[in-house]
Amino acid sequence: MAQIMFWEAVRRAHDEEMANDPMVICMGEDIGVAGGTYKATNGLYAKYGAERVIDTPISENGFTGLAVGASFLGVRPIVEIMSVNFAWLALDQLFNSAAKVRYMSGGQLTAPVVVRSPGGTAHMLGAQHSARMEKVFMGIAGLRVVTPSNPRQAYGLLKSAVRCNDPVFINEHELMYNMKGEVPDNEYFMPLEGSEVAREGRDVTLFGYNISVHWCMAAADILSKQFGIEAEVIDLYSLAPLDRAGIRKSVSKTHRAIIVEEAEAPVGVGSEVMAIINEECFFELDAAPVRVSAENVPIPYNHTLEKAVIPDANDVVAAVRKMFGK
Amino acid sequence: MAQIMFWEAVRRAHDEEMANDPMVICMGEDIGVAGGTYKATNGLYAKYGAERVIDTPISENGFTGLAVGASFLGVRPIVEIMSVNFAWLALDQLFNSAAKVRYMSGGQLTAPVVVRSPGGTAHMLGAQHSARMEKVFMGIAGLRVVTPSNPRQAYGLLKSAVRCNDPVFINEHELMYNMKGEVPDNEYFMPLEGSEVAREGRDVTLFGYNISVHWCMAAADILSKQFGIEAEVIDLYSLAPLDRAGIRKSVSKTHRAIIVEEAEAPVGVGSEVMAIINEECFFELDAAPVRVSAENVPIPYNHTLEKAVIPDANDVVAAVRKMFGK
Amino acid sequence: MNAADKKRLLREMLFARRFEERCYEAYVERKIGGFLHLYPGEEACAFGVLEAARPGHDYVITGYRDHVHAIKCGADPKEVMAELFAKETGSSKGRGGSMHIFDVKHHFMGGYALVGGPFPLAAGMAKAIQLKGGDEIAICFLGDAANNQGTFHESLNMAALWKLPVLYVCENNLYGIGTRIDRSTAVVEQYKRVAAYNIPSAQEDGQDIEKVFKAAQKAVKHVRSGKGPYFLELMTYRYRGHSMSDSNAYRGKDEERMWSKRDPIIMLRDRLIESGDLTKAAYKTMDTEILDQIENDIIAFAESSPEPRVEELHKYVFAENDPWVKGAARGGDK
Amino acid sequence: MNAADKKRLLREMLFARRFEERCYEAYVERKIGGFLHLYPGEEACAFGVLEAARPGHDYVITGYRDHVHAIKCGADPKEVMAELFAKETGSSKGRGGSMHIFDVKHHFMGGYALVGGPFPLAAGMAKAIQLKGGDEIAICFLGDAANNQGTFHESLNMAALWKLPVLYVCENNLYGIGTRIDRSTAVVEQYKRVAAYNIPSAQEDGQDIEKVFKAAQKAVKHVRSGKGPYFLELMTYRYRGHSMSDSNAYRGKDEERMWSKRDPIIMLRDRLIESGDLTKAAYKTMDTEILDQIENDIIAFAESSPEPRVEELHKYVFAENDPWVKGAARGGDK
Ligand SMILES: Cc1ncc(C[n+]2csc(CCOP(=O)(O)OP(=O)(O)O)c2C)c(N)n1
Ligand SMILES: Cc1ncc(C[n+]2csc(CCOP(=O)(O)OP(=O)(O)O)c2C)c(N)n1
Ligand SMILES: [Mg+2]
Ligand SMILES: [Mg+2]
Repeated sequence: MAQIMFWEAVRRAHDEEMANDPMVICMGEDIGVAGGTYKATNGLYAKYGAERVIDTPISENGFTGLAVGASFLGVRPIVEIMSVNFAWLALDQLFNSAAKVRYMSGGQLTAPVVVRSPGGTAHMLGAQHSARMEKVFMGIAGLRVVTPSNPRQAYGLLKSAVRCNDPVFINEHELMYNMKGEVPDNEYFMPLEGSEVAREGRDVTLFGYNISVHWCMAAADILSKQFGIEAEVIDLYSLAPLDRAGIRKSVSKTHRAIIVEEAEAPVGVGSEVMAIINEECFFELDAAPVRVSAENVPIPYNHTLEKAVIPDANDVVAAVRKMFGK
Repeated sequence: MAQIMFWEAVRRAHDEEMANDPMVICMGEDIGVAGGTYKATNGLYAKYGAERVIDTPISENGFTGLAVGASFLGVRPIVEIMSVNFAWLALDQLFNSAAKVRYMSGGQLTAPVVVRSPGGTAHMLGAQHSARMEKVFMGIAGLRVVTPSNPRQAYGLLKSAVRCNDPVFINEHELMYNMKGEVPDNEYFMPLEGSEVAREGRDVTLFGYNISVHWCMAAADILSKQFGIEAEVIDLYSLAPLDRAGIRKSVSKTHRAIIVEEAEAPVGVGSEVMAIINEECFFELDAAPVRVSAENVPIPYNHTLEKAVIPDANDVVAAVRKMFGK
Repeated sequence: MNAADKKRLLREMLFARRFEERCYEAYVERKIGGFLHLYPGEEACAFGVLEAARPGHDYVITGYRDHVHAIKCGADPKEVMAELFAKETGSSKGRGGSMHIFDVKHHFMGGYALVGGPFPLAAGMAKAIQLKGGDEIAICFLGDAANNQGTFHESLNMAALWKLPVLYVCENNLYGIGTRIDRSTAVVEQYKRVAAYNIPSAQEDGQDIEKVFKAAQKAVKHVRSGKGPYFLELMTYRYRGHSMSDSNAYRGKDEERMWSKRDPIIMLRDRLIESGDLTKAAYKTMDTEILDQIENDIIAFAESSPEPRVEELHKYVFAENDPWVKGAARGGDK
Repeated sequence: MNAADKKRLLREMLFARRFEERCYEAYVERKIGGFLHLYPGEEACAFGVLEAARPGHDYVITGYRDHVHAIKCGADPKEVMAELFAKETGSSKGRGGSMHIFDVKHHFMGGYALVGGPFPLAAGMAKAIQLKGGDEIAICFLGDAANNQGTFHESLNMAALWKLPVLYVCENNLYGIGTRIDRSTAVVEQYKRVAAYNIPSAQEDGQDIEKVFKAAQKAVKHVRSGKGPYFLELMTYRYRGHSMSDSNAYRGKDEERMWSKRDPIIMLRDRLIESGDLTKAAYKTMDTEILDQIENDIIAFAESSPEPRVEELHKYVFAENDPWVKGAARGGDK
């Protein structure tokens, strides 16, 4: 198994799927000649040509809709939205067209389109470039939402998403493209639904996804070493649908749950996982479940403020300590 | 106090605010000459003229942004988005511009714009005309979201929204415009934050908002008469921010909570209220809180299916009975 | 277009007219629900254009006013009516309704309810055709008011930029619901707007099917030959309100009368009678046959068909048993 | 424009150039964070247009490449730099950053980071002006690639329809990040696209401030006289990458060299020297003064200013103590 960077894993999945099927294309702003802002399509323009690696105008709703229309005829477009903040402009085509067409056509038409985009708050990008939109995507019937936390998932999920017959949104993260991790040398597909146990533990479950898995892992380390608390970390890489069975299983074991999300709390992953816990295993709980979320403000430019908005491993540790009265 | 229809209440609020302040204008598709799809602006074109009652092109993001820009200079636009489904197209300007501009300008610029729109599933309008988007609006820092359940609230909230210096989204309902209710004869402003006790009870709290308040009230009636269960009904007319104190107070009294929402469950009002209950008064609970939500499917045209998707009073009764084992 | 073609088209248009009128009645009888947008007055647009194209082969997409386009593409009118009646036998299995007729086997790729939504979808289908190297074209019918939507601008730019084989047909009936075109649109001549994308275009009388056919032939030829998109504006009029809830209060009776004199069906009928290719009696018979067919065949089918089963409520949300969704991870290093 | 004006403008442009160059350094030193988009090469656009308008009075709005526009409107460069340094004394109190400079008291209505976002906002400000009856105009600066966004189409249509007093200035620097205009846009001459809205327009050399000034005078006069919107396309070039992370790898060195020969500052300087209104020595002094001012005055201020306080994190989300938000319901029947 090779250690590669997150962007390399995404690039490799693109490359393999494009080599495998001439109907796989990719499109987005500056993904062709320039190779993509985060290099996820680097070199593909030279390899597959302008017909299949398409630099688009700045027309997010338009090119997303164009990809959806192409997918009606069996093309498998991978759309990159340069930053998730621009996806606000494309929700019409993604939700109204892609997510609904199978249902409203009585199963005749499907939109096997993949849209991937870096979400999350990076570094001092300000209010209009720091949205965390996963919660918006995961509330829409007919759309799958996955969010890889490491290069292996990024590779394996994109591979499956391209082949799946449903529209899939892949929520990546600007701060994670240079993160290294092991990716199988052989071709590898990850199931689009499910969750992964990132670390086993018995005392409390930390639920994370995407970047917050890393905060959870760091926190679990500190908790084990400094406080003798063994935290289980569940990686909710599929946000729609969420893995109810996986959530139930872990909470039934640890009896305590903390959900860690990068986004502001209202109607987010945290509240949804909490609701699922309440529905699935309320009487297993030994403590009130807790959300560790961002402050509910537009993201400030100033980095001190920005850091105060977004949670980190210390916030997770503090939440667990509070729960245990330690 | 006069009994008037919901649309008349909205119309009256428009009329009074436009008479009071020449900077109040309204705009939207077919709101002028035609008086609005649901008559919310009926007669205003004749009274205030084309400069202030503006029929717009079909350009949702454009005219929403135009209203936001006008609000920068002290104009107080009331934008009607004919159906909330079209608001997907306008989220960019509503969220990226209106909701964030105060923060990112360090308080220099504000966007006192009101956007009102009928959300909800009406009658056989199909997947693209039946969205319930309240959960999308309420996750955005900087935007207020209110949702009236009766003509008095519709009137009093719109009046306050027009004068408030923050952007406000008002979520109305297509099926409620002809609903009658008492509205004060004198001018009346409702606070934009808070909740109302629609019915007092001691055994269980039913949380509703907008149309689901009526399902809760009908259910409470049945529960009282047929099962001797006294349900308290809380009307969460403010969705952003939600009234944490009001939620805590009621649950601390009844120790049981059911949240009734018209939308599909994932990341919705139900999950958020459940999270708040977990955070505010977990140990007051005698039973796991329950969500009564729509099925997680695009809305089908066929009415039998449609009814199967959207909850009603019977579903609320069934959920309460299950909770009480009756 | 020879006389036989014209007679066939007359019959098709008359059928469409009667079909839509019967929908109106069924709506009043509450057999049809939701929003219902009817096509009477505009028939020459769909029939003229699609006659010049290859319906069933070319990919067609439109808005919510979609029954007639579907039928001309090859959709079984029984299934279309059953869809309106919300039945399992409907084109979209009762899930779509009037605004969402689909008949993918005849390449009718759907009616969509968001104004402006089909613009990029059509460009996308054209991109797929181009990629696959087929000789189909994509045809997108939409209204005049839809052209103010941002998707129009974005899609036409991309279509021109990449020379996509897509024909945009603007059915200009002068209104978007109750708003007259000059009250919403700075440049009312729609075919002039597309110069902004360097897309060739034409404006034509949308009430005269022969003229529409000719203009469409030229347009289709352009697009099919690989020269890129084309924009055809057809001047037309809808007789009824925008949808069933609209009374047309916003437009003058004079205007309505003027347009009713230019009825596409009457005009073609009279021409055929004048040329001796049709008798009044034959026309009458044709009409009776159509009315019978609609009643005995189509309505009867729709009425007697079963509703979808509630147990199948969750069908069609996602692909069934998609191998990439569940099950163990595949592949990877051993 | 007399010699004194020209000399003042030369100084202003040179100041802007040095200011931006110093930003570059500060970014490398990690004093400035986030995305940083610089203006060198394009100075004649902002200065030429705003010189012909009434900065501080007219309402100006633009994208993320916004420092220079703010300064020409009257923003204190110290506050702009402090904003970039993320300080409480910054124009936007350290909350906005480079892409979100605001100086509302000078009617600089902000920099926005979503491409195409300011189009409708500018039309809205113009609507407000029209409603209030003021003699201000709204001026919207945006790039060439932004014109492919749907908001362009929607906003220009409304602006034309309602004759709004808004001037759209297209700073056409031939690229949207790394994509050359002809690879994203079917009609590359932007001033021609607006015929689709019946908006008068012109294209002008954006490197020659005298030409820009003249063209802008005409444009401003048109808009201010109540005749509706105007669209001015200025052909220009950015010397640096799109933002700090861009190396310009996608464009040829020849092209870069060609444009650097048409530098707006050098061209004006040489003209003034030629006409005897400026000496080389005076220019040098001017430059030294500017560099001193930037270092001793501006950077020093930004460096020494305090950061925002974390306790004030929630300030500016909502209006403070707005009477309509909390408290008992008011009014109603007693
Ligand atoms: C995005 C969106 N905005 C608004 C509407 C409401 N609406 C439905 S049809 C229509 C008018 C469309 O007019 P036009 O494009 O001319 O088509 P016509 O109905 O005349 O055939 C409007 C405003 C909608 N369905 N979708
Ligand atoms: C809605 C949106 N899409 C994409 C981007 C990313 N982006 C930022 S600037 C830019 C290019 C804009 O080019 P142009 O309008 O010509 O302005 P210039 O930078 O050349 O001044 C792009 C694609 C964005 N900020 N917003
Ligand atoms: Mg029309
Ligand atoms: Mg540019």
